[in-house]
Amino acid sequence: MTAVLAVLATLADAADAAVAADAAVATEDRGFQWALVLACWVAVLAAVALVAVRSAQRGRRLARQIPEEQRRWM
Amino acid sequence: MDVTPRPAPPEVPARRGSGGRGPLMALALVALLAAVGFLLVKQVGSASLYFYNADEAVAKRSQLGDRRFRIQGTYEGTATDVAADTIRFAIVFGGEKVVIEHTGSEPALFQPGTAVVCEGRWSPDGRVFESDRIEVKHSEEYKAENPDRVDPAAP
Amino acid sequence: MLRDAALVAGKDLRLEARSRVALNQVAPFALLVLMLFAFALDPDRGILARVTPGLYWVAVLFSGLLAVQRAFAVESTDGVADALRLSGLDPAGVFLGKVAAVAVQLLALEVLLGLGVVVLYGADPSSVALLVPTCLAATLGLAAAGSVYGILAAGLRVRETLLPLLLLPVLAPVLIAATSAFESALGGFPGEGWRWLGLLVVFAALYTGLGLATFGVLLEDG
Amino acid sequence: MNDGTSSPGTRVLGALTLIGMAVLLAFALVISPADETQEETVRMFYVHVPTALVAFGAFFLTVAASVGYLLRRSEGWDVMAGASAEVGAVLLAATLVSGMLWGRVTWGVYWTWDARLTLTALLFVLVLGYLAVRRLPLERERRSRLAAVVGLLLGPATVACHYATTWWRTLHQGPTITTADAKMDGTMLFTFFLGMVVFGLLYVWLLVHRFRVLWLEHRVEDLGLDEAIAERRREAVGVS
Repeated sequence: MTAVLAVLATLADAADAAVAADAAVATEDRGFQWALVLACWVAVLAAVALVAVRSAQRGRRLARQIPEEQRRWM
Repeated sequence: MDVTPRPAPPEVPARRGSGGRGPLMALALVALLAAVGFLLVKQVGSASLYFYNADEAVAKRSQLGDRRFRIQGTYEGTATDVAADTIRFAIVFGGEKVVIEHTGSEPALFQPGTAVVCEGRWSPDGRVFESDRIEVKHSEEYKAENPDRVDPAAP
Repeated sequence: MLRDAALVAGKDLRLEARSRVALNQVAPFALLVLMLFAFALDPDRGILARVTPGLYWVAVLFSGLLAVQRAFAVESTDGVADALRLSGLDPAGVFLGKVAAVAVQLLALEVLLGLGVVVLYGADPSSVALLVPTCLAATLGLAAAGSVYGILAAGLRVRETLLPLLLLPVLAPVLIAATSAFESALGGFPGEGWRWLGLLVVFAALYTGLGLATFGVLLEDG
Repeated sequence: MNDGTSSPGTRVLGALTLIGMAVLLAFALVISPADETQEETVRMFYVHVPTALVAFGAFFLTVAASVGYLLRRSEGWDVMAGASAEVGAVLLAATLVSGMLWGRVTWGVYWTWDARLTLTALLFVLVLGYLAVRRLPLERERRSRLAAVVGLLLGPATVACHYATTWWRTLHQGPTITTADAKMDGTMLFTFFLGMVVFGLLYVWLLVHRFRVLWLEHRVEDLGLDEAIAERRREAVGVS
């Protein structure tokens, strides 16, 4: 256990430098984060749009086969 | 087996349509709800364990042996390099501190103060936990970032 | 209802006893699955020992799927389903009978696979107190869910592909819970196993309840 | 005059949804602040959580409509159950995709087998199975009956999925928005509620359209059947 504590003491000594390094990495990562965020939104909205458009096309094709009076409720 | 048609008992209502379905449906719903409720009571707090907390992992060290499992705790202090792609750091949970030796890459959000889940096993001597996968278990709290603190070097 | 169940279960088991399809085809298939796993993972004895519970239940699941398909193929061919419906038997009784027949076959299969696992993989079945109730609860869950979906898919042209699609995700909790219970039983830390057993019991109760309530609807016109 | 599945009502709903989506995008991507620890990736929260919750709601409507069908045996309930499950499946797929990307950057992994993720995957497969049953080439009344029974099962799966983070230990974080106190910054909270409203509107809009498409499919089926019967009659008359 003492060995562990000794190791931890050394760890603590190195703290400041590492925090500075971490902050630098974090700011560099922003571009990557934005890319993922945009990819996420684009993927979701594109998928929904695709489903909506295909659904509308199918609806139009089906509606043509049905006489007007049967779908007056729409 | 005798499958010749026999007259239905008169008290049995017709099987078709909405009549006679009511009691059975109610039974189904009650069964579903009861089962879900039982599940809730049974499982709350007990857990099918995705991970052990650091203190549990220490308490069960001999029982776990060289089994692979996941361990959870808050990353404290800073990591030091002990080999080419191996780092050593400590996690804390429930008053117990566990030293992790991790080989491999770390996720982007791996920073002091975050809760992490490490996957691996106790080393043969039981002193350190040898991990080869770190997952950051971030909290469910969201705070607006303070621009002054995050980017102190900005002009 | 219970008398009807006994009638149906007796009929199915008698059919099985005479045709021996489970004995001659499903059981060899199950053992074959065990052997294939051993071939695939052979070089590392450690791996085989660690994953024994998972392999065991995957083998049970796949051969159980065959047993369910078989149990309901029997109904859909010779118009037995119509006969059952016309006979005035209680649908809940028919369901229970089906579950009982499938469960008996599954239990026989599990004993066989258990022997295979002990002999081929070197598993240690000493913690019987947890293993046996786990098997019973898991079997009841498998049989109940299998019967609900079996009658649903029976007689459809696409049943061979539809039944696994519907049944396997539903049975995933059974696989997870039974595997975990076995893991803790074989690994010598049965404490956690009992919680998983609880989950298996919940699952079995859920599907038995669902089957009792909806079998009439599913049976209505085949 | 009306050549598709839209009506004045759905056009208004659609316009509201699109405007709302634009406002939501502005709030989610520009106006709302970055998070202290997660930084910009928190912007995936506003698509991930609302789609998940709306999808769960959609499956509950499927369950309710399935019960309704089993009790009343009316076509409306059946079509409602199917339409809701279809839209819910799309939203749940969106949840999975956004969750994987979000997990990659915050947890460090795309996927892990904790209770929440496992149950979500199972729920998705269950819904696919349900939709497969709805596509069976069967006589409609029987198909609807089978679908309704399969649809009932989405209920427990959805409940378990929703409460997975509370019932089990998971890598996935627990609920942020609870009635007691929301552990969230004000603008972020508003953006989240806006997201709920917008994805809710999107769901209702798509639901109405899918309902009508499925309804039309049934009418076309009937039409085909009527024509076949009429033809058969003509043949019979011609022979005799």
